[in-house]
Amino acid sequence: MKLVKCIVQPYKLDDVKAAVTALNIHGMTVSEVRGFGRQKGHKEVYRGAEYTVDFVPKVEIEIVVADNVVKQVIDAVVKAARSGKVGDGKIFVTDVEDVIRIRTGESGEAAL
Amino acid sequence: MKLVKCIVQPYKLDDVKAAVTALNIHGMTVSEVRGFGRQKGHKEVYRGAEYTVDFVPKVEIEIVVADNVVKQVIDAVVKAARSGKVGDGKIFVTDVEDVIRIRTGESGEAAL
Amino acid sequence: MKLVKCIVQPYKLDDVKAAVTALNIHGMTVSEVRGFGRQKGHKEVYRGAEYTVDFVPKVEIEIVVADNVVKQVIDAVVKAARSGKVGDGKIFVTDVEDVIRIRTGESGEAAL
Amino acid sequence: MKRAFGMTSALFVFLISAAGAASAQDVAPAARIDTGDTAWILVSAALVMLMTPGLALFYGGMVRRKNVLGTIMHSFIAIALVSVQWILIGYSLAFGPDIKGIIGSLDWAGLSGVALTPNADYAPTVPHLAFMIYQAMFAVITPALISGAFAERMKFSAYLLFTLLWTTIVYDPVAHWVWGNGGWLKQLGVLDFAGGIVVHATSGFSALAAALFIGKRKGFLHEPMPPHDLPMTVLGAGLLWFGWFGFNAGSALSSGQLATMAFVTTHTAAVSATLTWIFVEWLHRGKPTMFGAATGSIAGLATITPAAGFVGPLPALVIGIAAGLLCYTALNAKTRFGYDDSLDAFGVHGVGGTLGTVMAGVFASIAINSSGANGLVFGNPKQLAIQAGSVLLAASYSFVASLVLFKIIDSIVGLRIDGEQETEGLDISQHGESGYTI
Amino acid sequence: MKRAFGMTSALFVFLISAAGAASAQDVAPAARIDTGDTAWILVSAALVMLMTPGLALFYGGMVRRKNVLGTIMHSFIAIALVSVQWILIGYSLAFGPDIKGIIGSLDWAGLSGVALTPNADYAPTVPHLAFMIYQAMFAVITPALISGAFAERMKFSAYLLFTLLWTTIVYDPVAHWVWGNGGWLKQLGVLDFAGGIVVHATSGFSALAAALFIGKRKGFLHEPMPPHDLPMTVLGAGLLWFGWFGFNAGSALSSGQLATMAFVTTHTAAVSATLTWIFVEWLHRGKPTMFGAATGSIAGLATITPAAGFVGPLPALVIGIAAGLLCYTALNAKTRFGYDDSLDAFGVHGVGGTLGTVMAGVFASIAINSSGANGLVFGNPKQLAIQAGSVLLAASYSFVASLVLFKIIDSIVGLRIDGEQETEGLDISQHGESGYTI
Amino acid sequence: MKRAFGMTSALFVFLISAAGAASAQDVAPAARIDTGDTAWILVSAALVMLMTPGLALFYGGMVRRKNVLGTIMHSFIAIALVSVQWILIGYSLAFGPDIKGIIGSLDWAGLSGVALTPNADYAPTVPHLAFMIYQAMFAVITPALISGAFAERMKFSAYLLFTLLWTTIVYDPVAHWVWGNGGWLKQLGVLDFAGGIVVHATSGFSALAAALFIGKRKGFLHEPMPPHDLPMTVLGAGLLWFGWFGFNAGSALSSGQLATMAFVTTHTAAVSATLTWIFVEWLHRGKPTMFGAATGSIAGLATITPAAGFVGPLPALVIGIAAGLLCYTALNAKTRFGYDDSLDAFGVHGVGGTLGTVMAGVFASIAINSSGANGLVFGNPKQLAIQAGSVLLAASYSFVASLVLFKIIDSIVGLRIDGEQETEGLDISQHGESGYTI
Ligand SMILES: Nc1ncnc2c1ncn2[C@@H]1O[C@H](COP(=O)(O)OP(=O)(O)O)[C@@H](O)[C@H]1O
Ligand SMILES: Nc1ncnc2c1ncn2[C@@H]1O[C@H](COP(=O)(O)OP(=O)(O)O)[C@@H](O)[C@H]1O
Ligand SMILES: Nc1ncnc2c1ncn2[C@@H]1O[C@H](COP(=O)(O)OP(=O)(O)O)[C@@H](O)[C@H]1O
Repeated sequence: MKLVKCIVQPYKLDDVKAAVTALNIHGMTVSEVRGFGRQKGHKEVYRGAEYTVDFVPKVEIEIVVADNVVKQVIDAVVKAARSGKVGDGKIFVTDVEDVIRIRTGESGEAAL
Repeated sequence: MKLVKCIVQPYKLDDVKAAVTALNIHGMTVSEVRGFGRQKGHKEVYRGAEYTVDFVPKVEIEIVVADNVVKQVIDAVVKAARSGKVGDGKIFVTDVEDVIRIRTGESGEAAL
Repeated sequence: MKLVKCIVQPYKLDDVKAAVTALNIHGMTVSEVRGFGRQKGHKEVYRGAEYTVDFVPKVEIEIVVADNVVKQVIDAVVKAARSGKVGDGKIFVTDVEDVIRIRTGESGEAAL
Repeated sequence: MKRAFGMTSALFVFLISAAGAASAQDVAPAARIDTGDTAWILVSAALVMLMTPGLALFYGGMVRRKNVLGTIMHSFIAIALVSVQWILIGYSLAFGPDIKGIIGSLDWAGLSGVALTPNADYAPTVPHLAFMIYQAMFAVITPALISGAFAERMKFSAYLLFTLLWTTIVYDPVAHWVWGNGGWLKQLGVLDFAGGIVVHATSGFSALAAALFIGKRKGFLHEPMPPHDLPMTVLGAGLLWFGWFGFNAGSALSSGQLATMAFVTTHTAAVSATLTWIFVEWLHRGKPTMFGAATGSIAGLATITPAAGFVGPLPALVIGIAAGLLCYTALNAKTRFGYDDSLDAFGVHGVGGTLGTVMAGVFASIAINSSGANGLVFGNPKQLAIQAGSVLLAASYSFVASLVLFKIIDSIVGLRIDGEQETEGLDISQHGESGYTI
Repeated sequence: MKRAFGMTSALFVFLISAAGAASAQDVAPAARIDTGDTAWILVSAALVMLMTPGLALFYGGMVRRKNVLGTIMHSFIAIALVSVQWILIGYSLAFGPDIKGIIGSLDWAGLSGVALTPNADYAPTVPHLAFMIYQAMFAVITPALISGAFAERMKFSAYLLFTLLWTTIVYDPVAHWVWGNGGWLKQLGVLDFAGGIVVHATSGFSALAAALFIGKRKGFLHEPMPPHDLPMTVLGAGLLWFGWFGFNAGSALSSGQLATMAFVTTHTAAVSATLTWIFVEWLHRGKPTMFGAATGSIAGLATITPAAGFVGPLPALVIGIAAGLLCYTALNAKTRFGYDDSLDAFGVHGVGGTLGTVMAGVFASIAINSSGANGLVFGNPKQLAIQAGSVLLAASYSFVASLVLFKIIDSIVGLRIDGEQETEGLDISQHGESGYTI
Repeated sequence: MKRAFGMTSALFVFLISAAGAASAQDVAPAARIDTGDTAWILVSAALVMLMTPGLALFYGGMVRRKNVLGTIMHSFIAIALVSVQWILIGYSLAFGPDIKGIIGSLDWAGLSGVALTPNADYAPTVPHLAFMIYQAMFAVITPALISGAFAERMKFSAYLLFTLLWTTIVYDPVAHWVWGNGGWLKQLGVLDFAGGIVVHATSGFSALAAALFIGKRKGFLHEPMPPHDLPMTVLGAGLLWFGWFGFNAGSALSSGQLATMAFVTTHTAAVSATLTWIFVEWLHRGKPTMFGAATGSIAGLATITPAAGFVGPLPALVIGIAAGLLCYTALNAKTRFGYDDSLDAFGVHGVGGTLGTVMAGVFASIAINSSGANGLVFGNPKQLAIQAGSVLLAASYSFVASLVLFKIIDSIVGLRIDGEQETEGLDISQHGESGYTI
């Protein structure tokens, strides 16, 4: 199994979720993150003090899927999350050795 | 070494921590996440507008452990986090190539 | 490619960012986490009730880099994040099989 | 919708009569109304009204995020529910023509006959309706205080039912006994300047009944349940303190010397209780907390309430210190008894209100308020007995009546939300909304 | 900086004359000033001032985190901008010597001739300047109410321009028509105790114009846009409610019976609207919400505003129920029409203000306020016609004038921020700051 | 606990005498008390009390999350600590029988002889105790203002010690010089209507001393330290503004023309300063900020304070503009000097208070306040000299005395928390609690 870790624009979360569930994948874990990359941040001024904020808000979506659907998932996410502007984000694919469903103790793909 | 990534119900955090430390493992990293899966979300209404919230709050617990204790850790977590209800969560196991302790520069299992 | 996952003291974030960008690596993803380890937590009292808080605030910095620079990145992070005190944090290195840049669809090192 | 429309039409019958009453009012001479006194009572009514939103924040900050709206709602909806009850029957039950010293008659139901001319028995220099609305704000906040005891686990429908019944069978009668013209405790000569018995003892002991009856929160003493937003709690404390000047000094029902003395003693007790609290906490726990300071200030304010217009500034200072010591002890002892008075409604208001009522019997002086009485230190131990007896009685009545109410309501709609709803929180389970977005 | 210094010097010319005027004031006898009435008006002015920060929080909690400061700023800056306009010309336009019933002259510009002695036409027992500053607070909050309609998407420069022009060509004239000495609607005998027409109908219908003209927020009905901090909204509602006592009861412009009646009816309508709202919501949506209760209270307060000093308590109770029913329906119908009145400025203030003005024509009674009139239920259908006609006219004028203003401003500076800025949020794009840190 | 009990018994000695004093009070005729004036002073006292919780939020929102409670605590505990000192000795030192124009005697310690009858020297139409409690609120907020300078790094024990000593050796004497009957600056004819010297200059220059003495925060100018919750800061500003009407208009010590004028000038300066600030910021930084608007309003309010009852509305408008320009410049220059006045207590209150005191010497007019004086523009340059001299002197005294106090306290308990505690934050290190849960 693979962990498909997608870092996308926050306002794209719903679209990505829709695209992934459309593939009959009904599980993902999301967290709020801050990204640093090509996309430029902005300047903030508080009374005298000026700060440049290089970190921009992103959401990280972790989806663990069976090897055979990785490709489809990636394509679906790319399609849903793309706006064409710098900052659209990245997808990282890593290997997952095992998955356990806590409720049942099932493991492997059965646990997904 | 392995990274044991556990997604559990927020109110189970303390129990999981206790179970893991009972195995003499004294390190973990926790973050607040939102999960989507079989567990159903709920409906919210704000003035006229209705939203269905499919994401439910979860905590993600990352524990890096030596290969030989992975099994015990998983069992301990499953036992501690299980309520038997849909939404108890998942455990993902991935391989970790190296670990470094920043304070000392030690690496490998010694750094755990 | 490798995912270099660094858990460091929150106030070290800017230093780490500077150190990494100095290596011409212009991308990372950061999230707020809570850590449990050797570093001791503290006691809090609310009216009658006493709690011991073992989780201390940390930031997790995820940096995906090409294999050949992993070593430099680790050294840079260790140097920047070290204060010598317990709680400086850890670095976990895991393998990344593929990276996709959502904006362009590029994959592999080209996507970094 | 039908129901609401029903209410509407039902009310139309009142209208003409109401307007009639009003016209009757206008004929009467307004000569005796003092603009300064009236301004002070109206301001005080507004200040006391603000206390309930203040309480909403004070309590709201103490609970877990998932319960913030449900907790705030307890106070907010009490403003609406109790005010309507007050206008329709409550004011008449509490202050209307006396029936055997026990309760007011329903002659003033729907405010009929409650005029714009002063009622000499209650406040001779302000419109009777000003006194009515000022008192309404007291009726509103009292049941809201109780909600601290069953925070994070009560069904909303049960809460509404309880509040409506409680204000009718506990607050209104007790208010009549102590403040109502002809009330039997008033006849007895009990001193309760602004509600140590009527507001704090009744709500505090009902809170104790609630905590015992409804049981502990899931995970109590096992999971940590720290306040989710203490700055919100401090803001609430600040608004409560501010409003309390209207609560206590406004109870002089006129602007001048008595209002001034009540204002001064109120502030004095609040500050000495606050200081006492943090120093005791410092000695006992090693660190003085902001939460402690806020709690101490409310303890001091609750405690001085019955005595505010009867004692001088230095006695008030002492009463504040006593409040800090006793309420601090009560809160810290609580865990030993192991009941879950979640936001310490009993520990602060029950204990403080009782202490203050007794203290009024110790330090009251006719030199301060000629319409009051002398207390123990001025050679009148009898007053102390009256005070202690009265508060004991009102507290017992409130405790028992509340237990009965809880039993009844529990059997009708069920008092407590189920375990899953408790895990989910009041906001989503009871109200279908969340306090915050990430 | 130049500009600012320019303003400074420019103002120096006024100074001596101003002081002159002042001295003129001092000579005049102050005999007729009543300390109680003056205390009440000053307190009321402070209370109404607090409503605008209250509104800032009420609205601020409803938007997304990224827009919290920009939303709060809309209200906050209105205090500054409109107050300055009011002192320089606004007060004179609204209340100055009448020109054909349409507008006040500029004779009182820069407050020249606005003395510390009472102005018998407006408030015979308080300093004229007290009346001026009290009215200033009304002028301030009115345009701020509109900002709910175009929340999260308007350019700040456009907002400033709109507010300045709107208060000058909409608020000031309408205030003159209804309240100004010689104002033609006043002559006509319209009843608007505290601003159902002048404040709520004008802002509400201008809000509708705004929502229609500026268009929907990006992602409206597609992305979820829940309020980011409802406790903040509840706090805002609490402060608004508190301030509303100054808004309505203060409009008696004296302390006594009329202020008392307005105070009582205000609270009564607020509570009955709140109860009505949650029960209707409960029946309609299955759950009563805290957000609904807060919204209902504001709907009740807005609706009773024009009637507060003309009706009795029970009619006020009915008006509150009507407000709850109608405003609830308006908010829920909104989505069907599909325009984006983001924070329901029209649904609450436009609908409520209009309903209340009409209701005053139904329930008003000279038995309550001899300087008022009888309404429908007291045998005077004519008053109902006057009320309906006046509010219709003021609403239409506000709607049209606002559309014109938006068109003009849009062509000058552009009304709306671009898509990327909208994604980024007002706080960063318009103000270069963030409301919170993680 | 012992300590607390000790205090209790210690206080009992006072009691009888206190009651005695009180009875003495009652005999005296209360004829001269005006209900309207008294209502206004009591309301004003409540308003000024609310300013300190308001300040707690104003400052609390500006710091980092980990310091929110410690920062709020600085203001909150000042209410308690200073009020107790005020009752026991402070009021007597500031307003008691004069000793050589320098200080009040201790004859009024423990409020003995401070009666419910008016004190003709201070406020002839309200109870003396009302004047006392109103002044108490001024004493409370002044040291709290200083806390902005050493935010996020001072030891709590050191803060308590400093506040107690500072209020006793700085605030009380300076208050006596300027406002005390027989105070030497008062004799000199200095004008300070509501505390430009006594409150803002003293606290502002002590804040400068604090910033210089305690040193920069760890990571200052290296790590970003943005405000953690600006809506909280705006709420604080709103409450401060609201309370300021009591602060300035209440200083008329009566309800009527003077109170009205002070109310109007206060609001006028606040709004013109706010507008000035955002326009200057817009020109200088490219964007107008909400934080800037809030800061500007407080700068305007602080600056008008000494002049509020001596100048007319248009001069107030100019004073507000000057406040906006000068304070803005001060805040932006700060970083160049590189000291860390963390929340700009000096930049706003030191600069504003001084500017306002001087401005009073420019624009004051006996036409506005016959018991005042004419300023420069009315042909009396001497007044300007008196104002400048007085504020310079009070500022210098405050600066030096504060340095001495810091030196002493630093050597006794240590002024500053250590590096690790600073990293951890005040909330956990000093109070063992956290402001928020995740
Ligand atoms: N090397 C990296 N490691 C981890 N996260 C990265 C890396 N590079 C980019 N990211 C994440 O992807 C986001 C988008 O990257 P960015 O370079 O801004 O735009 P784009 O992907 O369109 O070129 C960043 O905000 C960051 O969160
Ligand atoms: N394929 C997946 N990838 C990532 N996270 C998942 C996946 N499936 C489930 N999860 C996480 O596990 C949580 C529990 O899963 P769920 O299906 O709701 O219950 P259960 O695990 O008991 O069947 C989800 O809320 C989500 O956070
Ligand atoms: N086994 C582990 N798995 C995951 N995270 C860990 C582990 N051990 C430590 N950590 C993270 O590293 C942080 C620092 O570790 P700690 O033991 O406190 O200090 P040090 O690394 O200096 O020995 C912890 O707060 C936690 O977030």
